[in-house]
Amino acid sequence: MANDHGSHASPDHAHEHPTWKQYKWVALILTVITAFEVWAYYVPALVASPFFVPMLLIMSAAKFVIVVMFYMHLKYDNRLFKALFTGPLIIAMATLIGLLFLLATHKAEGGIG
Amino acid sequence: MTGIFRPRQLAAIVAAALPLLLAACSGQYPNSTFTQLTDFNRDANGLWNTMMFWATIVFVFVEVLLVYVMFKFRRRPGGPEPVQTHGNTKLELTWTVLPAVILVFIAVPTVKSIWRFQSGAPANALQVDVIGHQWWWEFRYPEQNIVTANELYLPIGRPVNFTLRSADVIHSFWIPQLAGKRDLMRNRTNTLWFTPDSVTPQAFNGSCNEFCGASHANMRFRAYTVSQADFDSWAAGQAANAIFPVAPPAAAPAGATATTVAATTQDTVAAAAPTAGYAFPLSELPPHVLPKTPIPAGLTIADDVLAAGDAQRGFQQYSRSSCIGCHKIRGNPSSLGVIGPDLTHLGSRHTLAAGLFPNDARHLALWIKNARKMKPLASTSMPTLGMGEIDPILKTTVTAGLGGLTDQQISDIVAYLMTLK
Amino acid sequence: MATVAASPTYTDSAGSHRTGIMDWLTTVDHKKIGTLYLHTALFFFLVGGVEAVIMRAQLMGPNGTLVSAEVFNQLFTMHGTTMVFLVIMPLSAAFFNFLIPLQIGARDVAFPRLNAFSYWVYLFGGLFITIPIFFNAAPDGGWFAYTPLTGREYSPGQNLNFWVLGIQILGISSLAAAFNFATTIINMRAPGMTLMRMPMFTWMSFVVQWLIILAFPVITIALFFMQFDRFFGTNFYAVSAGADPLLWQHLFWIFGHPEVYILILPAFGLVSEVLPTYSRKPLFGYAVVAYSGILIGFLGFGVWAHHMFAVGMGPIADTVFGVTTMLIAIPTGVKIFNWIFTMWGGSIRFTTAMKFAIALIAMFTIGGISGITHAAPPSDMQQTDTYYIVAHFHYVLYGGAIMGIFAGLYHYFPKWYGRKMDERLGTWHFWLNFIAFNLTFFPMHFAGMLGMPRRIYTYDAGQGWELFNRLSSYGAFLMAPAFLIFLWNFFRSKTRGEVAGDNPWDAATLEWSIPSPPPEYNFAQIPMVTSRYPLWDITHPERMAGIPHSAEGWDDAKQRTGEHVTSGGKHEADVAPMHIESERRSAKELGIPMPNPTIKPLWVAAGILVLFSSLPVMYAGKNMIAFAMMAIGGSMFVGFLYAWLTTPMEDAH
Amino acid sequence: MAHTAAESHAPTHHYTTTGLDNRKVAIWMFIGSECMLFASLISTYLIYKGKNLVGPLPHEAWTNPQTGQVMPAILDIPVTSVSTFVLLMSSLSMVLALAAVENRGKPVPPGLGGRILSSSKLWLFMTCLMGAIFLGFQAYEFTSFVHEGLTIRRNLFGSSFFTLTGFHGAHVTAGVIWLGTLLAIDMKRGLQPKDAVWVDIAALYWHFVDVVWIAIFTLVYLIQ
Ligand code: HEA
Ligand code: HEA
Ligand code: HEC
Ligand code: CUA
Ligand SMILES: [Cu+2]
Repeated sequence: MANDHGSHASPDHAHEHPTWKQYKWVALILTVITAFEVWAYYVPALVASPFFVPMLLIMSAAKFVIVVMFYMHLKYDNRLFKALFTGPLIIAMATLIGLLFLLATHKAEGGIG
Repeated sequence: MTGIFRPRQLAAIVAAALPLLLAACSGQYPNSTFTQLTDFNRDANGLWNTMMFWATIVFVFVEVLLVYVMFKFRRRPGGPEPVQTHGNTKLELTWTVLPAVILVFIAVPTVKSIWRFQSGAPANALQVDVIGHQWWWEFRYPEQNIVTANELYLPIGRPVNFTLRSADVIHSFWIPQLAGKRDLMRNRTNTLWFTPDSVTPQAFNGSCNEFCGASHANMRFRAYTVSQADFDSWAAGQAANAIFPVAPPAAAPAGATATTVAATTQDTVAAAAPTAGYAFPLSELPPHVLPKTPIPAGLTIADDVLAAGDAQRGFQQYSRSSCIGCHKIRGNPSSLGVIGPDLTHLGSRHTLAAGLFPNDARHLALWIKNARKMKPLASTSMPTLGMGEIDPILKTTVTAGLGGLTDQQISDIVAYLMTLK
Repeated sequence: MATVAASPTYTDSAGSHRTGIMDWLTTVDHKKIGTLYLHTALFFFLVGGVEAVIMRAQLMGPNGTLVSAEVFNQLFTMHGTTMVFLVIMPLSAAFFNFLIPLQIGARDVAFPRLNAFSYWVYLFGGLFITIPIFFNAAPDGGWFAYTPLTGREYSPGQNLNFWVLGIQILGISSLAAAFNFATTIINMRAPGMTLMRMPMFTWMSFVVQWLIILAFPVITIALFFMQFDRFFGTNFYAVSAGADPLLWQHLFWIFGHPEVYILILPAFGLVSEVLPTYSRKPLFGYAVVAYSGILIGFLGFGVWAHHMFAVGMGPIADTVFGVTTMLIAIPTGVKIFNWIFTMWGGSIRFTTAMKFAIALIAMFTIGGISGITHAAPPSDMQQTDTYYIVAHFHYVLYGGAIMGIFAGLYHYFPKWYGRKMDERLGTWHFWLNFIAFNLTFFPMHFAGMLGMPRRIYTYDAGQGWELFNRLSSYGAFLMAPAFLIFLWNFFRSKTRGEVAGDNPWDAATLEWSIPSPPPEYNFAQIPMVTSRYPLWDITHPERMAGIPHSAEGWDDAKQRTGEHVTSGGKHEADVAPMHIESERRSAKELGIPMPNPTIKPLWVAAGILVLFSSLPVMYAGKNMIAFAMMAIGGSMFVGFLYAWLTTPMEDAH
Repeated sequence: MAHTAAESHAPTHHYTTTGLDNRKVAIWMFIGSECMLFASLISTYLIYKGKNLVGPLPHEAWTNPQTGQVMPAILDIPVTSVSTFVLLMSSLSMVLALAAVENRGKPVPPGLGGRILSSSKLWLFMTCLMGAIFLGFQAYEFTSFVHEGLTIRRNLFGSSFFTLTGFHGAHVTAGVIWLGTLLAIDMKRGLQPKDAVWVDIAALYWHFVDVVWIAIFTLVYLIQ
């Protein structure tokens, strides 16, 4: 089965982690994306456009993936870990989206007439 | 081996159960959901029958197979070592696909039925607003300008659309013989509609089906299906203000003011006849609609005191008691409360306190005397008012200082309330 | 080779364990922790059962006056909560603990002390939520505690505080245990025990751990919201501030529906062990049974709103949730038919365990089918919140989970205690239980469809429900003797049952290859597995001809344990090809390092209990005492946790 | 064979099926579980956004009908951007700390840069420090909101905002304590490559807390 044939080296040196060279580039990319996000927030034309929300979502997803892949070493580590993380993540996102649809119809009224 | 006969007995139970189900449609089971009285229930029953058809096949197949296997393959002394099978792809595919096919036969009518009853009520539907309260029902007919409680009148043949809301926690509105249930809650407005098109003038029980606190079991109501003409008469009666004392029809227009009322003398009362609209005849109520809840032990009122109740005195007593802070009687200018049920036409109702008791003088008197003993209530609802009674929530004894009423005063109020037809 | 070697006497096995009270308080042995779970859960079963019997006595006739509305509401709330969280889940946990390491050929779970911690948290949480009923202050909002009824505005008493905090405590226990068992199954399997060779019970347990890992965080958050609302005045469920009354319902059922599969899958796993053993055949369609378990678990996350068909979600949601719910019939049906075909062509021995397993197939099918009838929203609108639903879930919970667990208990008792339970008493228990069960719950189908709502403490005469209620009540009264027979049999057999031997049922999996009860280290040498039925490879090689065998995974194992084999010199090889171990030696003799007993997990759990108990005190207005309790509980928690983490688990050796 | 303070059986002497460390398998499952936890919190926040009966509100100005007072939109994007940046950078120092522990015993690269990069104490300290700075910003944010009238009881936004960000803050706090403990051990006896799993799981937790903030920053602060 899938999980059985992971890397069999001992965990102490299971994988060659990237080094400072890579880490600093990752940090730089993260900084740039964040700066761009905040900048976009202050451009009224952008905020008003229909692309604003998808754009922000994509950028934050990109940051998310970068951190997980490089800083959490998911790119280099055992396949098992990828499964342990992405499975739950998918269920969590599906649940979140489902909830947003289901609960969108509620109207806060306070009391009743 | 004894083990083999078990599911057979079960099959026998099920076989015996089917006729029971049929019998369930008869009068022996007055709250049965298996009726054909509305479009909703015909639809739901059609679906149920479809499902039962397949369910019976699946059930019989599984249980018979199980019994057969148990009988056929039980261990026999000296029997051969069983053939070792590990699986059979064709068989396994079969019992994956067949249930899937059965489910299609169930799912298609299900989906049709969902859309049929959830795409808005017919335009000509009668509009009824239902508001759930802990633990009673408020019914409003906005077109007819009616506010009433715990008893519904529905014209036969016309679709009725309920708008469902709640004043507090979640409740659920259900008349099993007419339709499925829908929840009532705050910050969300629900609807439910059906047409009582295959029904004679009849009385039904309804109940609350979402657990809503201490008296959830006691949150019942009644529904009457009546002819359009009777409905109109009832509606006209309910829409009118309460008239007290009841004056000759020509003399007093609806809505006499307090001063005129106070000035009226005893003989006008005697001369008056109540002008009420149609009410479902008490004599035609089937037994299951008449409440049989026993009166709690230790709660009494003497017959002679009760008989001596005087409506005039009662009117005045009522109008200066705490009642007016919670109850509304249109036509009685001091009675403006909105917390409790509208009492304007209390006398036209057949039941009391959300279907818990028959609406007669004794029950009414005991209710006023110690409502919290008659029905488990919250500290925010109808208080215990009889002098000397112990409030089951506050554990205090009611005194005059706390607004306590003597049996005589209560009897007077009862006499007054009974005139509100 | 073919027969099991003479079994050791019982005294011998008992002698190797210390049995004093401190031993139980400090144990980190998964088998003993399993035993603790088992006994505690049986105790709570009695509590939940007595609550049910009182309810049935109240409902025996119309307008019953045995208990008041307030008491009745506490009874059904606590009955449901107890049975779900304090009985079935812990009974399953008892089996997870006892069986998983034995079935996969491990010496312990991945985190033995965390395991002890889970148990103590469960015990404290269980007591926390149960004790108030003796003071007429038990939770009374139903087992799913719908808001806004359960908010401070409508339930100002302490009652609901015990529920919201108690379930939160129990959640900690379940989550800690789930991480532990999932890690154990992923990482502690013997060489050659690939996933597709795991015993089916371990498979189903694995799915259950995932359901817990993914479903419990949701209820944790939902409960935090409720706690914040009740204790700190937030507005999550406060309708007067505009909150949505459905938020709680959705969050609860996102947890609640996977929860019902958490309850049933371990029982499915147990009968998947029982049926092949007593049919002398391997499980039919092993792979499909495993995959269908995964599929049930996965689909279970997409159907939650079928508990909410009456709330008016609109036609789209009703359609989606109705249809996805129906889909679950497919993988479940696959299991049912695979079980029946496991028996097909077999040589069936009707032991008590087998009777219960077969009863599960028969009874669960009824519950499953009624489940399908409420998967259709228009039909469910007539059924929801009536006794028809009560019938459904008792058929799946009692007829499924409880029957399966009884099957497992009779089956594994010899392994657990070295002796068999009495079969004659077992037969009595089974029949009485079976008849009483059907008598109790079958009539509820009728009561429900004939209009009887659930959760009512009283109903009026003449509604057409009297007969069914009377039958149900008689049935419930009959369940009590059935259960008492079981308890008598259980406790008597521990010391007086027939001595069982290693493998009394001629079963096929690893746990039966070692002495009964197992020594503390389980396996003197870790068996190297070549197939799905390793023990039958030895005892019935002729049965095993048709299935694949391989030495997959052996090389790694040898390589990775090799260091140990040679370093000490005096040790035997740590791993060895599949073999039967009938000899019982001490861990010391064998040079197997065992984790030290420790009381720290218990104290950490106690710290949690004190922390949570401070909140009701605060609610009562005694702030100073509450803060003191928080300080004490907090420092107990942190202090003992540090002490635990900085103490090595094993002695240096 | 002496053991370090290991909860699990050390992999060097006990066989694990996958060859991976038990603790690492467990922490990844824990993170999976946390995904569901934060999904529930975030969905609640998003559902209640725009459903408030009273202000203050995150992105819109609001007039109090009673006092006639106009309240500005309450979120302070510049300040939060800075704290977001700090938290992001803490992830960098975290990976450097882990790398330093893993490479201990190997020859240190020449030069000051090499020495700095191989100091696990420095990077653990930096990570803790940045975590603490983030918490400081959050404390500042919370108090200023309370001054502007937004409490956890005020409205749906207040309840869901403080709970969501508060839960995240609690996670950061736990992380700072955890890393602080590792730092203390490092100072006392020096973390060795065999201890790297401890640092590794702490790091995974820390990064996860960071990615959650990435999501929160966008969903709560930037999207209006
Ligand atoms: C062990 C627990 C357990 C299990 C396994 C199930 C299994 C199922 N449940 Fe049940 N359920 C509960 C426990 C469980 N349930 C509880 C506790 C409640 C009530 C909670 C409360 O309100 O208090 C509840 C309530 C409940 C509801 C809400 C009812 C309401 O409140 O209105 C619904 C609605 O869809 C439902 C459906 C189902 C379905 C479709 C299955 C399916 O998984 C069943 C599948 C099995 C079969 C169908 C039988 C075998 C299959 C075959 C032989 C193949 C062929 C079959 C067909 C083609 C039909 N359940
Ligand atoms: C695993 C779960 C489980 C189990 C095993 C049971 C077992 C039983 N349940 Fe359970 N039940 C639930 C789960 C379960 N229930 C849930 C989740 C609810 C919903 C709660 C809610 O609505 O919130 C519920 C609700 C519920 C109701 C509906 C209450 C209502 O809506 O008003 C009823 C009514 O009859 C009932 C009855 C029974 C009975 C008679 C048993 C019997 O099987 C019990 C058998 C009893 C025993 C085996 C022990 C008996 C032993 C003794 C009595 C010893 C005697 C001792 C001395 C004399 C000292 N249950
Ligand atoms: C604090 C509020 C309050 C006061 C004061 C109060 N009531 Fe009520 N009353 C209620 C509520 C609430 C109900 C509904 C209780 C229920 O059925 O659950 C009720 C129910 C009733 C009913 C039954 C109505 C029906 O449709 O079944 C009657 C009659 C009644 N009250 C009369 C009185 C009289 C007479 C008084 C004064 C002497 C009085 N009430 C004082 C709150 C109040
Ligand atoms: Cu209202 Cu139950
Ligand atoms: Cu469900």
